[in-house]
Amino acid sequence: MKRLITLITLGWVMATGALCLAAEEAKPDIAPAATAAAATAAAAPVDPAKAMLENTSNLRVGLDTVWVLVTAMLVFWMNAGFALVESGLCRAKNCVNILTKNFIVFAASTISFWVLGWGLMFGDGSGFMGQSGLWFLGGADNSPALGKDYLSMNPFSTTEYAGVYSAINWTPVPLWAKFFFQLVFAGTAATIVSGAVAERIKFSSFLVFSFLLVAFMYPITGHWIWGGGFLGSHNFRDFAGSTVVHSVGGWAALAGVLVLGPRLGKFGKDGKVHPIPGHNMTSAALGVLILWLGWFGFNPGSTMAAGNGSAIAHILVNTNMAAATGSLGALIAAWLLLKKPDLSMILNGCLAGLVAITAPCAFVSITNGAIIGFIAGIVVVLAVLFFDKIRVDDPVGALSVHLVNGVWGTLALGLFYDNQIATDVAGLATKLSRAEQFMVQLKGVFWVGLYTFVGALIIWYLIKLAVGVRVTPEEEIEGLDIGEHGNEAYPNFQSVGGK
Amino acid sequence: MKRLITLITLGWVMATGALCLAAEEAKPDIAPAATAAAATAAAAPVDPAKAMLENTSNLRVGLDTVWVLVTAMLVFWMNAGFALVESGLCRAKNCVNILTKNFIVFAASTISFWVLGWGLMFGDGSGFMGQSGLWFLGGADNSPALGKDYLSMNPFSTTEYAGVYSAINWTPVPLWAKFFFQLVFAGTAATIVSGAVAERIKFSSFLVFSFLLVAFMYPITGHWIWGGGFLGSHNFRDFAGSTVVHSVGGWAALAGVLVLGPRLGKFGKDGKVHPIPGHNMTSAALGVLILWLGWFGFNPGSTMAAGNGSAIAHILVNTNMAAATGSLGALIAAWLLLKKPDLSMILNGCLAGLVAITAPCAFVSITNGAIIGFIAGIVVVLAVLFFDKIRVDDPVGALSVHLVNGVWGTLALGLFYDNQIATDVAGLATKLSRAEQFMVQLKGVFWVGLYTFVGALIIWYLIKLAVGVRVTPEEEIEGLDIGEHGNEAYPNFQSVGGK
Amino acid sequence: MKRLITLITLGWVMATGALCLAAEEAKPDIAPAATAAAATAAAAPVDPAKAMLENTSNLRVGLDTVWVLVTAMLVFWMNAGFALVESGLCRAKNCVNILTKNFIVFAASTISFWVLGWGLMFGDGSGFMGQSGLWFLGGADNSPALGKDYLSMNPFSTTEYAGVYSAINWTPVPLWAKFFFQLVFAGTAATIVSGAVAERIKFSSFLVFSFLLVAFMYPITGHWIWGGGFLGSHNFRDFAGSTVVHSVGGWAALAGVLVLGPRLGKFGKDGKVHPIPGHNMTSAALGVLILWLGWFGFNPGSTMAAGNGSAIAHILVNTNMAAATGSLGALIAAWLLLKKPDLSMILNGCLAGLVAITAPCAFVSITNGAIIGFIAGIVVVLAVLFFDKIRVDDPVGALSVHLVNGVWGTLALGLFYDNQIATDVAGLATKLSRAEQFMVQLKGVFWVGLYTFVGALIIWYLIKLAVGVRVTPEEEIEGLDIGEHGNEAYPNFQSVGGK
Amino acid sequence: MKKIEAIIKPFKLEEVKDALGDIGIEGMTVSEVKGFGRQKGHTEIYRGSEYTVDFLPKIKIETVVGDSQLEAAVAAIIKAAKTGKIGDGKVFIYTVDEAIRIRTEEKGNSAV
Amino acid sequence: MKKIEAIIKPFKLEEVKDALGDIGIEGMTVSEVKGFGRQKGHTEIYRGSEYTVDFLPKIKIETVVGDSQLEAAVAAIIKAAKTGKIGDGKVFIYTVDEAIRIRTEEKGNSAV
Amino acid sequence: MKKIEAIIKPFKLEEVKDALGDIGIEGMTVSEVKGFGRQKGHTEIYRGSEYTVDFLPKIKIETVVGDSQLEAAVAAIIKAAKTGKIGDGKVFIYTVDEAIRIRTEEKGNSAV
Ligand SMILES: Nc1ncnc2c1ncn2[C@@H]1O[C@H](COP(=O)(O)OP(=O)(O)O)[C@@H](O)[C@H]1O
Ligand SMILES: Nc1ncnc2c1ncn2[C@@H]1O[C@H](COP(=O)(O)OP(=O)(O)O)[C@@H](O)[C@H]1O
Ligand SMILES: Nc1ncnc2c1ncn2[C@@H]1O[C@H](COP(=O)(O)OP(=O)(O)O)[C@@H](O)[C@H]1O
Repeated sequence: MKRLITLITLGWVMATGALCLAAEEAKPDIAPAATAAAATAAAAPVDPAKAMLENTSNLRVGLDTVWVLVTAMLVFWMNAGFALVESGLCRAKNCVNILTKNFIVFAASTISFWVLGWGLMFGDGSGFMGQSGLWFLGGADNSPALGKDYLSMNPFSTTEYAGVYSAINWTPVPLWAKFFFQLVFAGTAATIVSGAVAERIKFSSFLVFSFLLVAFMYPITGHWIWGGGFLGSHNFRDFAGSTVVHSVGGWAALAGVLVLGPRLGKFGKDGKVHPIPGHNMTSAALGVLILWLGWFGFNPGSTMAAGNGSAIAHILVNTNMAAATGSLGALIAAWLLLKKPDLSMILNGCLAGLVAITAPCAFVSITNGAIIGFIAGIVVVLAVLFFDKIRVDDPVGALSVHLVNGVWGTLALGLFYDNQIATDVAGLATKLSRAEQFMVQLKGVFWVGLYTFVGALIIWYLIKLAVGVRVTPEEEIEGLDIGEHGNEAYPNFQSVGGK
Repeated sequence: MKRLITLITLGWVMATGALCLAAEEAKPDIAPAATAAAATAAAAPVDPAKAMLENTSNLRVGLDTVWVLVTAMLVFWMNAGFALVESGLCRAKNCVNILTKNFIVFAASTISFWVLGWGLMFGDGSGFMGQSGLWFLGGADNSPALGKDYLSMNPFSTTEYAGVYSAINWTPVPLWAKFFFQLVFAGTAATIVSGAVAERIKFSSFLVFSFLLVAFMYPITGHWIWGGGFLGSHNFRDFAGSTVVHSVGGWAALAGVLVLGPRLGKFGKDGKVHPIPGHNMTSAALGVLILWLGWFGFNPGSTMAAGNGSAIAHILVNTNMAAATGSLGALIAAWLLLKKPDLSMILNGCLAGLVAITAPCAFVSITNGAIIGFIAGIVVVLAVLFFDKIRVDDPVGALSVHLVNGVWGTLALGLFYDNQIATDVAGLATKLSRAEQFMVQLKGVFWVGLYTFVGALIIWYLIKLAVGVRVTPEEEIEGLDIGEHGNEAYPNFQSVGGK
Repeated sequence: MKRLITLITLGWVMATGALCLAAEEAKPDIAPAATAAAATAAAAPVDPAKAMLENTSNLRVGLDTVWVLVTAMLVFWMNAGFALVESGLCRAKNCVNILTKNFIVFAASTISFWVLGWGLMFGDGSGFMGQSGLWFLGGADNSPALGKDYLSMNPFSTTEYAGVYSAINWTPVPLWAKFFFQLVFAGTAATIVSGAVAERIKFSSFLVFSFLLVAFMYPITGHWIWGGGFLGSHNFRDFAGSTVVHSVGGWAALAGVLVLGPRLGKFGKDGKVHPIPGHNMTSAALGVLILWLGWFGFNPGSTMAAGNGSAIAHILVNTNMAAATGSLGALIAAWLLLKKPDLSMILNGCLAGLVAITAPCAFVSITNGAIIGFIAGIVVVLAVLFFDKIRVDDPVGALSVHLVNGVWGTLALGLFYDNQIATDVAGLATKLSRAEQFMVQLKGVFWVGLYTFVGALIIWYLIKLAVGVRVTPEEEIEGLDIGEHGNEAYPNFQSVGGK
Repeated sequence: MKKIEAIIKPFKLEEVKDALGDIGIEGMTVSEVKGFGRQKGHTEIYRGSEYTVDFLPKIKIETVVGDSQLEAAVAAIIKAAKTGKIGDGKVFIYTVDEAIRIRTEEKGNSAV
Repeated sequence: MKKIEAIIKPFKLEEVKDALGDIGIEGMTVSEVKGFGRQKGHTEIYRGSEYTVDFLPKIKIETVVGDSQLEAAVAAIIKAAKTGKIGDGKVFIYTVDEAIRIRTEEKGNSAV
Repeated sequence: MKKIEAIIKPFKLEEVKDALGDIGIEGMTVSEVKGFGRQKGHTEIYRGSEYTVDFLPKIKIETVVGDSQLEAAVAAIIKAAKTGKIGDGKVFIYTVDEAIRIRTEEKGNSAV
């Protein structure tokens, strides 16, 4: 044996030597190929001024693309946050199921938003939905060229936008960057549903619903607001998606929860609420910290350009402020109302603040951002108690966080609207008074809520009729991990209780 | 039932169709509003050269702001790292408590640094503390304009700084970007305390201390060094905060630990040390990897500008090098002294290297950075043994990491000071010899340590007198999770031992 | 006691007051030193046009460096992903050991790649290996200056590259930025091995192997492809390392697995496979989400410049698409073949898609990227079954993911090669037909595989002869955590089964 | 005195505890066990290989009672724990020689 | 031979073990159990709803001893485990028919 | 009826279970316990301080059998569990007064 090894070793060393020499001689006379990541033309243009302009334009677009991609990555990272929060706040026996749902939902969203969602949302069309370039981003588009009204976004550019995705022709980045940024938002809406319906939904039914949500429902209401549709064009404002993303996810979740009913054992016959503690508060806390970080992509990234830095800095500070005051608001509310500072409430409070500031972050002052977050933190505690009271079972508080505070944030934009900040930071001033803006926001909340809730209810019912939405009681008691996936999350640990 | 559903479905589909047509006709004649994130003036300026300059200046500021915000996000992310390291190295029964403390401490820091901390630290004032623009960043400030001496930081800018935060007028980013970057540093100092006092401190007392630390103590010593105060102006150097952040947190923690006393059962009557193993090494290891990543924001971000890339690259490589050699140093020390390569020691070694390189990263060569880290890795192992010996109970090694190596790093800046690197990378050359620089560093370490330790001791005692700092022995035995929060971290798992 | 405190407090407050006054008077007459992070010359250059050009060049380099460093950080972050995936898919009793291995391996890689690896890989030399500037990056180098053929990467620069690392003179970033980016790649290759050899390898032997892998083996094959060696110069293409990183890690792992043999109890005498479930699916899922995020650095960052944003956006979308279709491919394959959608297979599917798209991401269309990923997702499921069948025990699926799909991705580049995309996105067109390109790729796969597999086999055998590679059966049964490190990962939880 | 040892389905614990409380038995000790019997375990899949988990989670309740309470206690347990499906569990009865309350050192019936 | 089964407070385990060791008893088996008795559980709150955790963590020590050691062992356990506060636990004694050491197949007193 | 209580090494569980199955015993209850005996625990190190983990993980198997099966069952357990190394464990035998199958309320031998 040892001899064999010695022989092989010798052979290898000799081969190495030989190769070394051979390569020396056959030294490649062509230069190693270049990774010309910059698509700057290799041939020098004739006019140096024009060339300089183009080179600087590339720099501008490069910077804005870096910003958009990095913030999109942060939003992508929120998938990890949702997976941890939702699995942490559920029981160990359903942990694999929730992780799998949250994992696969983004994969599925990627496909459905690519195939159709993007087109419905951003394709030129009616006030109701996109109609051009529907499939696979197949329409004409010369991004990063800018629309006529937005040339100041890249003052070095000399081309003008021509294409079918004109609702998003205000950001000076390439089409694929726009796509990816919007995709991670679409994925977020789908993830929200996962937590509310957890611990009892069939894996396959959830998958089908998520696919449809991202392919049809989310893009249509999204079109109304961000895609050139009737809400956005009538002064409805939602900077980063309190309504477009969060309350849409929340309405879809509410419909699902109603169709599913509560988990076994959650509500006693006597009307008593039996809390079902989450199995892993380390997961939950880490998850919320991930989401807090991810929101620094969600809101500041929604500028979709780095600009001169002042808008993104303002938005980021507003985001952080609301997260902080939301956490403190929930801490205080929980301490006063429930006697002890319950961690899961503080975590929900943080998320509530973040959801609430998402719409108004570019329209209100920092002080008002702090107030909006603080109120959100209190509201979320009350909402959790309220949903328990009306026997709507939402294991992770998704409705209280995303639906209730998605609505609150959208309305808060009206209540605290500041036309100067709307001009400087958002670049989307409406010139309305606060009362007027509030009314516009209210209408938008109403239409989006009605459409999404009813639509989702229909889809859930159809799925229920076709294949069923809920696992059997036996499977629910044993846990979905074994029933749906044949796995256990923590096979080396002794679990407690039969729950 | 089915009929009802059919009806609703039909209604929804028809409404969808109708809306579709209606929207088609009422096609908005106003263009969708623009997100002019860039606050670039919409009206074209008259002078094209000046316009070009301004546009390029916006680009410069935009890039620097992106760098500052992204690195600040990384530092924010360190909150997750600290939460995991500290909870992982404590027992399961105190896990919710530690997570809650580490979570809420950043929320509280956000408020206290916004309300007062920033002003005390960066407001113009005496060599001792800031006095102008104290509250809510309310002072005059025309950032991103630069101070007269720092125009080269943005050669395209034509405005000069005017305002009351002139100590930080060298970075070409907007005020809110400066604030956020400094805030995440302040939050770090407070988080350090959390680990050392873990498993026995009252939640409310910790909260009060943290608030005061970030509102008063941290900003004052911070002012001495970074805010135009007497240490910085007398050649004391601390690039990213070995002293400003880490040893300040460490001194405050030491005071707390002394006031609190050791955990029950940590030291036997016979003088024997009873180790209390941490409950989750997965948490601890992930936490340190998060911190390692976060430090790539901490140190390279402290340039607060991307410049031409060479300074940030140098600093980042130095940071990584010290983390690597710190880990290896502790590995070797533990293997030799303790017979086996204890993971928790390696993790502490990594952090020790990072803390130690924080001050000198922009003043020393890469090779010296590697040496500084390696020594830190050995020092931290000895320090852990030492604190155990003198019966100072620090569950997570916060003193050994942040205090001892914060001091070591600050002194190492002097020992390995390189004037050329100080000029090129830090832009903060002192022209002193290594011996002289070392003496200056020593003095700074002394004043900051004295002030913070005595101040913290007083605050801890006052809190002790007022409301008490330590939970009851019964609560300590049962665990703070139930006592302070009424929660359990892992209710689905069977726990072991009565500890 | 109280009196003492009162006295100290008074003293401290008075001292504070006195310091305040004193500092007021002694107000520093020198301005606070500047952090001139930008190394822009302080003295104004004479020629304003040249100055403008230089300033803009700094901006270009600054942006590209920010991109390279941020993406490198994301790749660094993959260390956390690998640590979690690998420990999560192993048993609790070996968790500390795996975490320690994955942690220390990057520290060791940092040193070995700095000392020698970089020089062997990128130093000018033969087609076989680098020969100049071997040690400690000690060779001449005036980066960020660009090689003659790559001036368009920074059209504002006026200097030309001169130095010994000319294989990497196409990216306009400083040398330390290049080093750090390449270092994190080298570290990845070493980490891959860790998972395959888990639960039975001696800690010290693994450490030695990793050090040698990163110091010698990885850089040499890396040189062949990226360092100016004989494969790259003969049209072999591998954009971000399906071969350079992943299959090299995979071949090294395969050799290790063969030398080690399977874990005790994995294969029954009757030929039956006894699955050994991983202890923590939360870890595993979080780990893969981290890796997915990290890959947004791995592939798009391999441009090593932000350019005008279009290449990085294309590559990023391709990366995400393959991850999504890989996940879905494995989901479908597992559901059909194994009856249930096993989470660990879906996770492997995602990684398989990512590994497979790594080589071709800049050479194929988005649609083809989706196809490549989907196939990878199916392939990985079959590969896992195959390795079990031939009784090769790979606890975490590292061979199926990195080796098999590293090869698949490299070949897929040929099968789906698109010359237009190769020109626009990669800037590395070969003008070959798909069949020709496929043959070139095949040859490259062969040489790299042969060299690395034989070399690794030799090193493993030599280590085996010298100190042994496998722990004792007793230690394997009790767990490596106690045997190798004297630690337990989760001492507060009751573990199940004697496994 | 007798010790009653009941192996039951985990989700029946609350009901059994309440049933015992109703007849005045307020002391018991409970542990998590794994049972093997007629009720078969389930199959799990991991990375393509099936394996059987033979042992099912059960709860073991131990309560020491005076001879006079024995019959009532056993009846209460059986009533509360029965679902009629396989795997409901067993009750075993043992003789206890002595019982002592640590706190007071009381012995015999008054200790339980 | 007798089996002594002691339910004690978890943090007393070390002391009881040492007390048994002192009188020469070096074999025992320990398990984690949950106890229900006069000592009441505590209330936890989760997301606004209170719930009672009835079962408290206890340790069960089982040791089989020769008849001659019985008294000393029981006394040692009681002494070490007593705090005087409610919840201190119980000691139960059973008769063992036979004991066998697996390794040597020794039986009876020499097996324990 | 007798209860056999066997304390064994954890990795022997499968073999013992199979051995009992081979002689027709298909009911048993298993729990995770910690054992203390002649086999010594190991030393762990944490942050520089050594400490001994005295208690070793063991498995407790309880099976109640008819008197006629007792001998065969004990022999089967001993055969399967023996490694000959210290720490192999113990078998204890107790008398069971009564056994009841909850599902059917069958009693005695037919219940086990
Ligand atoms: N002979 C036995 N000795 C000890 N425990 C037993 C015995 N037989 C059954 N058990 C326990 O009772 C549980 C239920 O028994 P099983 O045979 O599955 O159902 P059933 O009693 O309804 O026929 C088993 O899981 C096991 O824990
Ligand atoms: N009748 C019983 N049978 C079995 N275990 C009992 C019984 N009574 C008490 N125990 C156990 O003893 C523990 C202590 O009993 P408890 O009534 O709380 O305190 P005390 O014995 O001091 O009055 C309980 O938690 C339970 O585990
Ligand atoms: N007297 C006893 N009572 C109860 N359990 C015992 C007794 N003696 C030993 N055991 C159990 O048996 C296990 C093995 O005993 P040990 O003395 O280590 O080995 P061996 O029986 O081979 O001499 C112990 O870990 C313990 O769980």
